[in-house]
Amino acid sequence: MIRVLFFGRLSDRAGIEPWRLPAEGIATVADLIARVAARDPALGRELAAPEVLVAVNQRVVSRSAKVAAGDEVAFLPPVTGG
Amino acid sequence: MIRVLFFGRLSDRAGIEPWRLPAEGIATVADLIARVAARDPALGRELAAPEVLVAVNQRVVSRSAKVAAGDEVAFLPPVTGG
Amino acid sequence: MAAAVRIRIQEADFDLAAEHAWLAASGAGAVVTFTGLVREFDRDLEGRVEGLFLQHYPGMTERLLGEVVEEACRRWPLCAVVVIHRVGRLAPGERIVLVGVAAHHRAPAFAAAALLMDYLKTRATFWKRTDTDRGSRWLDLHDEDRRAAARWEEPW
Amino acid sequence: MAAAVRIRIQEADFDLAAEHAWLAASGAGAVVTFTGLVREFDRDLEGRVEGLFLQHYPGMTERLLGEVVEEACRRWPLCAVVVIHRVGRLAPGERIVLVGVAAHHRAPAFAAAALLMDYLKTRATFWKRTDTDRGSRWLDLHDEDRRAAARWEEPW
Repeated sequence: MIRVLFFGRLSDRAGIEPWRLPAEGIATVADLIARVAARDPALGRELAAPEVLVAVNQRVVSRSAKVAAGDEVAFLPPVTGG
Repeated sequence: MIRVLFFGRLSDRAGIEPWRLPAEGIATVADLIARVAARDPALGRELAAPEVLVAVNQRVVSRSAKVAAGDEVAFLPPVTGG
Repeated sequence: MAAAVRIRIQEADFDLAAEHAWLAASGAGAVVTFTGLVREFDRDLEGRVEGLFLQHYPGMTERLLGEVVEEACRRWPLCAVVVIHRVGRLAPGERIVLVGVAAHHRAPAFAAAALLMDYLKTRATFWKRTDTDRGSRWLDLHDEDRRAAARWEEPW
Repeated sequence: MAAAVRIRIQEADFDLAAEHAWLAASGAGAVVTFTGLVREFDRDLEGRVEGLFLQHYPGMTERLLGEVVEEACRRWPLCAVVVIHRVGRLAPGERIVLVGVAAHHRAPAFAAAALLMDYLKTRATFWKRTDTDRGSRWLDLHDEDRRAAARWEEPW
């Protein structure tokens, strides 16, 4: 399984609980986004926005980065701390 | 009378109590410095140092500034607050 | 000597005097603190703020904060650094964040505190939602914050 | 709206939490404080500091501090400013000075606090004598303090 986290405005749509998605057929972040889009097209469009960063196991990566079972993938809209 | 104040290292020599000098014969700051130098030549030399500022009635002035009876004249070595 | 470092993410408020005493105990000559407060008005929504909701990414946030504090310690000789960032629901006027830096001289203390704040605003994984009497919205990063953070990319 | 201003010269220590609460009560979003402490070592005398003696010019100092706070308020939109400077005899580790600035945003709060400190160091009529185990001396202004103050002369 892949653990998927959504923050900020994305959590309004996806919820604050992590999603657990089967890893079968998912090799990259782009694959994962496609899987999310199949379940929720509007959320998929939000994840495709270039200002949304993606972290795999808490490291920011590109959308072509590899994803495998056991990974934690987080979608990060622009941060606003401080 | 003219009230004369000395601060910082000048107060080590002149004391922390204000001096009270008769105003007769004193028209400018330079005259006042000469009067002080007559009483204490070493202190007079210290007052002549260019880094020592002079304030008349709490406003920084040049050594050619006028001084009259009732004025407060202060000699200010470089400040070190904060 | 390595700086003493204290990084905390918490729902509770913090005790400013206690944090300041800890910073001062490092033997520093200068302590600079920045405190961010929930504003009463939202300049984008133009509504009266009823509350602020702060979310973060546990684990990743702590690591990022550790990295930026390390970066500050590489740039300047610091005695002690504290970063406390609150999460959860906050009311107007409440404190959100404390950044405190102790150093032997004031220039590095000011510079490090400013850098830490700029990075907190633009890099650390926090998200803010403002709830006003005209509705709720997740805040966007302001361009001035992007510019403020970018100045640290230049050689110092 | 004019900033709330509090300027004090006193022998007693100050209550940092109380001053901070006063700054925050101005409705600001950002509070920056600078606190200067008596160092344990004197870098010029190279002796262990037994105490610091602080003298000032009563009347003139208050006026100069008022002028520099006014200058800061002309340059930036500030909500509240506090300047507390202690005089008399202080022990190592004791607090000498507090400068606190509250503003809606952090950039003016940082800038105003830095300006106030630079002016305090170079313009206000305070004199410091360090008493160490190797003797006493009245401190000189450091060149870096002159340079720090000079930067505010440039157009901002």
